[in-house]
Amino acid sequence: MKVKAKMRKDMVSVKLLAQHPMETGLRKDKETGETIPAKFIQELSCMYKEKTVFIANFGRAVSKNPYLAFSFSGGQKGDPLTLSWIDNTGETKTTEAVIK
Amino acid sequence: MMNKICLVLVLLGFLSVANSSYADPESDLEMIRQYYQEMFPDVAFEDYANGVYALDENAREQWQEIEEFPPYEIAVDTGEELFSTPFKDGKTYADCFPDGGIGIKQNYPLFDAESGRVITLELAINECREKHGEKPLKYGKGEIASISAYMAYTSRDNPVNVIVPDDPRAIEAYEKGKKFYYSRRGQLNMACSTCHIANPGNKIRADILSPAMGQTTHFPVFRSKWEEMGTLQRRYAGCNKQVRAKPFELQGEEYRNLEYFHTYMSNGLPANGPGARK
Amino acid sequence: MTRITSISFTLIVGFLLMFNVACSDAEDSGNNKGTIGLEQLLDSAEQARQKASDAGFEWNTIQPLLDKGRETMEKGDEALAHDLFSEAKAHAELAIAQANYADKHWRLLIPNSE
Amino acid sequence: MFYKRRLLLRGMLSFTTAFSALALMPGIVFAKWSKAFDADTTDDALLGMFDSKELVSSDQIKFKIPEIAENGAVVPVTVKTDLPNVSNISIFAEKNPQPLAASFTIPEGTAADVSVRIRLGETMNVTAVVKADGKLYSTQKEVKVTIGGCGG
Repeated sequence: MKVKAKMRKDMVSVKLLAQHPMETGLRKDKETGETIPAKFIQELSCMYKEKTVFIANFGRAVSKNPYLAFSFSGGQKGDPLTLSWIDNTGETKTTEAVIK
Repeated sequence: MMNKICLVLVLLGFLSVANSSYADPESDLEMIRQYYQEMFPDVAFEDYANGVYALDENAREQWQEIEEFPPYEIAVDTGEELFSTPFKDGKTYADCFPDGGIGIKQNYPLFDAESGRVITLELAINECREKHGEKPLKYGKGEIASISAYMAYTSRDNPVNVIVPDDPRAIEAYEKGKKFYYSRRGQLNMACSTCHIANPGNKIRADILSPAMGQTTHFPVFRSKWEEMGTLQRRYAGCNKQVRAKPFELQGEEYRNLEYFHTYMSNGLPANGPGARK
Repeated sequence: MTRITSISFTLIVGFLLMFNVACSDAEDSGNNKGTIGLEQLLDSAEQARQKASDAGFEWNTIQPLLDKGRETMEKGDEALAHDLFSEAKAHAELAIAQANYADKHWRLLIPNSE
Repeated sequence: MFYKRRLLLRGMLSFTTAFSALALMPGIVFAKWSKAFDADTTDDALLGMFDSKELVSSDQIKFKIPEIAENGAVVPVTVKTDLPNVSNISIFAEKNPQPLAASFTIPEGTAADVSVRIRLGETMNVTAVVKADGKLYSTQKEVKVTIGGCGG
């Protein structure tokens, strides 16, 4: 995940791009004609100091390499954020980012 | 001896071109700027670097949303890593380019007097690899597009500065690219210019056409349609297929000359690659 | 408006050309039936394709028509193979004409050229 | 519901790679997830998500989505509202095979202002639903999706 977390006034603005195919399970392989199995992020969350500040649940309609932007209050410059996703196959990814 | 004959032939070819209403590159540039200025009096010169988004407000808003966190940033990171990874002989890409390869994209393609060819950035990347004992990368997408994206990123805001030196071979390459741009081809009998000189701002099916001037500044691009990065020549191949012409080999002479002419048209515009397109 | 017209004009001219060639080919398609005639036709279509390619103006429609024609020929449908090869040859000849036209007149597409 | 989720998340965070305990988790998350996200009508998706399909149309939701999508595979969406006590923002694309595209949980202290990029298979109405003070507010816009195949 590529994360940009910045202080904007008293809010922490978080923007991220997660690298993920977001396969719907509806697409067919152009060459083999076989259906490409579904593989998509179901939940992406952001933790700050042991508190969940944001949860995104995705369906199959979220674009490839999902983009998210949100903001929360109470953050401090220099503090770490933890972002994690889990997809329908059970694969997960966790990324730490520092608030700038 | 052979060389002399070649030179004479080239010169003869050049002279015959000169006889049939030949215009030098500077006059072409002046003409094209004036032409678009008359066509779109409200569009500022610099804005042409944004391609179709200079003409289509609705599309521009969506593009700006994408630019909030553009998908090419991943390629820029990958490209930087690849760029700084040493070859087997310990050298890096930086050893092959002026200024260590940083902030130089705006000068490509360039005419190499020694070999008498047009050198695009992607060709230079692969020739650098081969010089240092590495296999060349596949053109069009993937690693080469990432490296090119990183090099473009370090060159942002530098004005495009393609030079056609006073060398008959360079002028010939430029003229060949120009002929390509203005020649109808494919089953649809369309030239590049049919869409991008004669019809920018008009629609082809549901898409608004971009002006030729400024088309090259933002390459390589992350195209939503591709869902990945691609180089300018990958796009040429796509355009050729769309008019149902057989595309040329990437980085072959035809497309390098085309890129030379095509990029020269954007001289003076800010280099703003890599870009994001629909 | 005039710009839109010019694009339609391009397309119409293209289609008319195709139509003409398709028609003229339909006339002689009855004469050359038989495997020998078919192979000759394939050869001449292939040569025309090569010529268009050498000129740098090959259409991407030609090779698929030739491929499909060969496939059809192997399956024994000579009439269809004949039509496919004729079509391929017609496309290649148009591409050659296009190349010749471009050589002579490409500068006409440059703005402000008379 | 939140409490349980947070525990799960915390559990998840203590593992950086996917194995062991994680194998158990998707099942639990999935049960809740699938009811709404697998529904093939907007009504069923609303019921799955909120146990209600009573929407109050509101002009206090700022819903930014293009009128004509440049590319249906990447449609930028922003939902923002000044309604108080927002706990959830969800986006429904009515003609997609599964209308619920994304659902955002907004804990206290997080702004009711999110952006995401979604896929739209064809021209359709897209609805933004905001849960505030336990009630469901919504606003809808039509997005035209064209298949150009040429541009850019």
